[in-house]
Amino acid sequence: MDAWILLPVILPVLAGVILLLSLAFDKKKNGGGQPDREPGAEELHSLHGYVAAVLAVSAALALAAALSGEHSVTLFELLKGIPVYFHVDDISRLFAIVISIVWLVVAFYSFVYMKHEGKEQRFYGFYLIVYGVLMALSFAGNLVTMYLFYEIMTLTSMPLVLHNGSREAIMAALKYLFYSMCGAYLGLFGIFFLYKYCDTLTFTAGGTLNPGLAQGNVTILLIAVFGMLVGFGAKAGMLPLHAWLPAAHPVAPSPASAVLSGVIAKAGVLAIIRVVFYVVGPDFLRGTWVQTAWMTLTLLTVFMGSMMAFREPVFKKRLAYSTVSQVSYILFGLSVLSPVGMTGALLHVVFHMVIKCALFLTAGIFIFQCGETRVEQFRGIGKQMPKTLWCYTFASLALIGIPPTSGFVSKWYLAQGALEAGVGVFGIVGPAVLLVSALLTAGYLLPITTSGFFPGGIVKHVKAEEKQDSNLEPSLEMLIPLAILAALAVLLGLFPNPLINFASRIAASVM
Amino acid sequence: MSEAILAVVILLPILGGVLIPLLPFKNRTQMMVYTEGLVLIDSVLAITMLFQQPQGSFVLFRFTSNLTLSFHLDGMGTVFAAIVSVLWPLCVLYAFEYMEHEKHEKIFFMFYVITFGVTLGIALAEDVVTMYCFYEMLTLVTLPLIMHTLTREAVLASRTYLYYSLGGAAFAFIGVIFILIYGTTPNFTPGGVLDLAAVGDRVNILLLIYVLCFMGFSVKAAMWPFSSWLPQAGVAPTPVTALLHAVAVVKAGAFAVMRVTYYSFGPDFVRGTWAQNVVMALAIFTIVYGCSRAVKETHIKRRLAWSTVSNLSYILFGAAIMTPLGLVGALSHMVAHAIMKICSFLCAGAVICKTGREYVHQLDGFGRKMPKVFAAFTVAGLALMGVPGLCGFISKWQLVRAAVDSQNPLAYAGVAALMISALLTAIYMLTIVVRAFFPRKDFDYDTIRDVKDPGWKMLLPFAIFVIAIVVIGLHSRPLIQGLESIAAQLP
Amino acid sequence: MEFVQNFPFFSILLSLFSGPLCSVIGGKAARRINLVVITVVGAMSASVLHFTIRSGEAYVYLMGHFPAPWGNEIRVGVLEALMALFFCVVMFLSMVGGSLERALEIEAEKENLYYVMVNLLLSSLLALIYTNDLFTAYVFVEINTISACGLIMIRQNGRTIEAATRYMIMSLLGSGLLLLGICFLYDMTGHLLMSNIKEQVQILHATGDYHISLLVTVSLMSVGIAIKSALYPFHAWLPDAYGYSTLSSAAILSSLVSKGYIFLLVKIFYRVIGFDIVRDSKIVNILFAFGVVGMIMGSVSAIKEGNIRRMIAYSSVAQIGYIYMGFGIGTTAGVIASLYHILSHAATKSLLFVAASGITDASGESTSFFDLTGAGYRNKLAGVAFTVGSLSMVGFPMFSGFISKLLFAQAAVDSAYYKMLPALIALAVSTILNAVYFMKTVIRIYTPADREEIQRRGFRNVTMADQKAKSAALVCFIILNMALGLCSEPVVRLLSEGLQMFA
Amino acid sequence: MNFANLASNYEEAVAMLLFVIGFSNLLLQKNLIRKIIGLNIMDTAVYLFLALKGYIAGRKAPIVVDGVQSVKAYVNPIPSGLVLTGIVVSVSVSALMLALTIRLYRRYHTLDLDEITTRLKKEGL
Repeated sequence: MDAWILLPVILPVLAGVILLLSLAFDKKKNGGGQPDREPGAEELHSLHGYVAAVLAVSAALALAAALSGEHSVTLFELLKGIPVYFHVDDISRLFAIVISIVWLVVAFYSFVYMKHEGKEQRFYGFYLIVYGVLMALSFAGNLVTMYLFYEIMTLTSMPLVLHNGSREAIMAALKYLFYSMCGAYLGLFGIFFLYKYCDTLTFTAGGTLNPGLAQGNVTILLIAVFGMLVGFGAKAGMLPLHAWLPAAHPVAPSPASAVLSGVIAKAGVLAIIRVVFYVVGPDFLRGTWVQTAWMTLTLLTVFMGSMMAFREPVFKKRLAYSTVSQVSYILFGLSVLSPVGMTGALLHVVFHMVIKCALFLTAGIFIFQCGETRVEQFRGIGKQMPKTLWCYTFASLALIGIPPTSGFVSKWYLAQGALEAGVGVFGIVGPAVLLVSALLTAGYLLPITTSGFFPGGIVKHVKAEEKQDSNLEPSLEMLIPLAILAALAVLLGLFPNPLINFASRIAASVM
Repeated sequence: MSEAILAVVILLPILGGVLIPLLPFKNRTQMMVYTEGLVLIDSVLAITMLFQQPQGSFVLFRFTSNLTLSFHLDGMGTVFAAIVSVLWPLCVLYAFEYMEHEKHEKIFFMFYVITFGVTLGIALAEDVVTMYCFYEMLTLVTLPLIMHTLTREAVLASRTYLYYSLGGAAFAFIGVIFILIYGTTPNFTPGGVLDLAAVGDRVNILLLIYVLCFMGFSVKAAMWPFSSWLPQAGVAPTPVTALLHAVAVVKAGAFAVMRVTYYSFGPDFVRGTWAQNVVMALAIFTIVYGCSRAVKETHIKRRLAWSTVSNLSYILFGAAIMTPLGLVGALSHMVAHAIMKICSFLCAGAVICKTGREYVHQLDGFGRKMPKVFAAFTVAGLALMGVPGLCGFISKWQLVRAAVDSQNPLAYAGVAALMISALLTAIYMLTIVVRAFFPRKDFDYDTIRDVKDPGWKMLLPFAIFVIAIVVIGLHSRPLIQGLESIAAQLP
Repeated sequence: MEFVQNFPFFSILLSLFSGPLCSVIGGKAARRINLVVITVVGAMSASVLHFTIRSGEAYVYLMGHFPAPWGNEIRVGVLEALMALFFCVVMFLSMVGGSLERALEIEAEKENLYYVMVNLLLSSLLALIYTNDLFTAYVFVEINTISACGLIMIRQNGRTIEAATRYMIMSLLGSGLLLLGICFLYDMTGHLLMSNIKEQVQILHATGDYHISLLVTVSLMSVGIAIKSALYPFHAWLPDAYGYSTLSSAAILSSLVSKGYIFLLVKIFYRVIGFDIVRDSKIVNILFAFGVVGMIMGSVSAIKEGNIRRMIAYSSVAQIGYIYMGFGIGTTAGVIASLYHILSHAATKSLLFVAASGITDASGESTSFFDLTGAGYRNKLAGVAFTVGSLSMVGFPMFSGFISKLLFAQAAVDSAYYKMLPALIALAVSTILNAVYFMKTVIRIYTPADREEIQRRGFRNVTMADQKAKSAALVCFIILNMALGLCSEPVVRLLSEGLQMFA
Repeated sequence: MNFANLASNYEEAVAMLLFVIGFSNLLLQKNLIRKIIGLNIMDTAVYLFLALKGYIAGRKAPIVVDGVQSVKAYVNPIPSGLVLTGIVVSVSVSALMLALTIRLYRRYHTLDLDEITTRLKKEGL
């Protein structure tokens, strides 16, 4: 029995539910008084210990599940012929590993950070649950199972967005919810048709579309698949359903933004990979209007995201637009439907996850330490927190794609994939857009570094004056996770070969 | 003689209900015991009967030699009868707590119990005339329930309800006549009874009549453009809105539509004609229309009522697909929606009854104070949205499977409409949930200090419904197989 | 010749002579005599009905000893006897139900005159039902008109006199046309006895002579009777006449008088002209069109009406429309439906009038719609009766209206395309409109009124003990109505047998 | 239309003309008395028509004074009987109408029915 691979799913979900329930019972004990009383330091410590322990164990289990070969579990039949089915394959492996690492790192960071947001117990409850759901999503072995956890992920990650309870936060959370739902339902629309025209909805490398059945129904199938691309693209911030990202990220607590941007947006990518390469099959799409439209959308998103980020003065919003743009790099890599492109896309999944988390953590530190959110307020910040800014700079360089950082590797593959794929004019336009966007990326990320280190005058920070201390460097608990991520962003670019091999193996298996 | 039980389960609540205001009850408890006992006995009888499946039919009364009131149990009837006999005792239980502070309780329970019998009558009707008679009767016995509070809005609402229902029945009546004349038998027969030789060149007329009949019966199922009575009828006490306007009455409309479509006119006769396109287009439009209105509405019960409008059209859409799979979809949504909607209505009712708050924006922070109610509401809401693992997804899946299978472009549009509707459902349900569980940060809980969960009479139904939602959602196989066996009888 | 065969003749004579008798005796005695006469006539009609059912054929009764074609004849079949019986029952109940109002609204010294009119009306109705002579029919039509006029104006206020005048004028227009038609027929055929005319008309039709004249004649007679029976748009006199006369009058007028004319029309169609010829003459299509329009417009007018009595009166316009629509369908099924509707409508409309008066009794005699609020609680029986009547009008199963709707619809389905759809849709729309105004009233009377308002206006509760006669009448009407609704089959069978015998 | 026929039957034509005159008077006149006159004209026209139908040129009235002659010697007596009956009817109807008119006039001092109706509506009865 391989049922144990579900442990990394069940354990955090259960642990999270227990946290939330105990919250409710705690209320009852207080006799319905102020429900959100501040927990004491001791309580916080035990909470952190609990979360850390659960996450560590689950992450270990997840890694074990991911690294110990092929597993599959069939739970029960949800619909006729469609069980809730889990299967660990290479894609699952890739996502599970990276997600686990990032999740764990961000969790440590948040222990400190969340002090200033409050309501930790609720936050960690949902944080744990979402982790479990993400593991389930990575391990899902058929389309319906994946859809199931995709929906649950949306629902359970929403409280992370509205955490601080301000009006904007709630509105942003609802926006996030409805965009995701809209996308999910577009996806579901497609699932219905795939169910009819595919041999099975179980993920099979290269697709399961039955050409005999599909004969004569190509139009509706293409519409359905396009719907799925747009729909699941919503999570990945692809046009036209991208608008939730810039709304949701600035209001969420920084650890939440980090994982939303770094991880949850990738869930959309995962879903698209599953649909295109494991159910429909790339051959069905190649050369159709769907591919053209898809590529156009991704390129537009890449460019538009960068432009918007370039113009955006609020730091976290700028990062959010950056995510919009960067995730569409990945989607573009997928949309060219060539092995090299896909390799690039998978690499970029990993790299962007790491880098974007690092960037958001930096943003969190800025907010946490200085309470500043706008870019122009960061002038001279390098004097107060040089280590943080260095980490930021490395991550930025990686995102821009300056060799030898990780971003360069993935973008190289992406561009190469586009050129090789034989997609006509897109083979030229694609890399060009990527290049322009990279320049824009540099344009919106690097000024923070330059003005941070060289403000051109003495800038006093209000917070620093309050503290009577010119050193605003955060505590090690926050700095170390950031440093780890920044280091990974660079190191993965220096030693990319195992990852490249792994990614190209996946790409080869589906095409 | 075992067929006599068909009439017994129908007449028992009708007669027993009439007795409620006449019997000399010493106190409320006695009345409660009598009423609940009556309903419980009848529903136990009904369910026993459903398991026994009596094969014959029972003639209660003959209007004329070929016009009879007769009953017969078949697959579709079983489904509907099972829904109502399970839900009724629970809702009566809930009503006891809800109606505590209302006047004219006895009259209320009289009609409430009578309606049970009449609804069973619709479910068990053997022929189209019997169904029509009970359908009309249903209008009449539910009217006092809507009027119950006797406020101006209640009277206006009941009037609207009456006009719409009787009007719909008037058009449905035309269809009934045609079935009587052009059918080989008035009895419901899988696959239809039309005598195509007798129809001759009147096919188009007959299709027109089918459309009229469909629209007539779907007035009760609140199809656009006849949907506005349903939200208005929300002024009734919640046990009525929950049971009648989410299940019994409106499902009776949908049930009647399915009966005439699959058992009288016959799906083969209508499939692929303009008539199918017309009714399907109407259903599809209503799906989206109902949801949009629900999103705009801020009164909780009216919002749920608009949601019902939309969901009933899911059923009608399933019926309009006119394939056996469509019937499966429609029936499964009938079952699923019954549970989900009644659960959400009962939650809304608990809020209204216990706190007097009726608008969505007044619900801030209620999730903390009425955790059980809102947990149930959340589950129901998620099920309505069609989150996998809950029953709403199962029925939606069946519907869409039928639509995709039918290869009708309009049905594809219907699938899209279902998805839009699901999104809108998410909007109107989750905004309530989010508000209740995650109020603004500066929200002062002292303003809702007195809010708390209701007593066991209300909570027991919630628990049962939530369990049902999840169980059906996770283990739908037996249900779907049962429904498929019903559909398999269609030729 | 059995003794019972004399009964139709006796019943006409009895009611005819009891009229003058009433004029010389006191009010109370007159009332008793009137009730006795109606009862006796009813009993005689019942035995005649029994006889004709048993014998299975119609018989001809000679008045005096001149045989056809010279003498005056009575022709009796199942249909005639059934109608006579039914009319007696409805009239009896209406008289009983309205006794209270009569005592209040009729000047005491004129009360006996009222019974003169009622007796004469009964005799003229009976004569219209039984006679086989066209000119006799005309004479009794006029007697009917005059006595109906008396019934309207017996309650002395401006409205009733005005209504009576209008009624007279319209009736005279109608009977003028009818008379002209009869003269034409006489001119063409040389006969006045229906059976003889029919023979001649058949011959004329076969040879094709006098085609236009025949058409004109049939039109004249149809239009004449249509005017008299208040077919839309000739209904202007009706709401006032029914709305303001005393209760018994309204009930009798609405349920019987116009039905007498309609029965005469059936007679003319079947016995004088021959239904085939009528159908071929397309005159039915015109009746059909007017009937359908009447069904809708009558109800529309009723919806706009704020006075409950006038509302019920307008509803009659719609129901007359139903009946003409049934004729207009031009099939035997349609005519049977119409005949059934004559019965059903008679039972229902008088029920409604009596119930409405019961309701207004509990609302300070106000007929205004808004004063009726909550009246169903103040007078329970009347409330229930009104509800029953309304449901019957709306065509609710179990009540008589359902069966007539069913029969109309079935008849319509079997007819030609261009009639089927208008008829069916008109039926449905009219049902909805009926629902609108009748159920609106039902809801209104069951909406509780302001307690203070009730006290201020001095509305009182009315129990069954207060109004024994009316309550009894209401109960009987309800039973009659439900009997027609539940056991319709024997009645329909009698009607169709009767119609076969009739021609 | 065969006008020759019309000319040869000019008596009937006149009767019809009279009928129409009477009918339209009854229908259209506002004044009640004029209406009644119209009614009488209408009835008279019918009697004229009936009498015409009964009359056969060159024959005698069927009054037997010198023993029964051949049936062919007399005119048809039935229309005359009908005319008599009709006159009775129309007299009684006219009487009733006049009585009603008097009543109305006493109450409202006008003979215009429409005006009476308007006044009734004002009274709010």
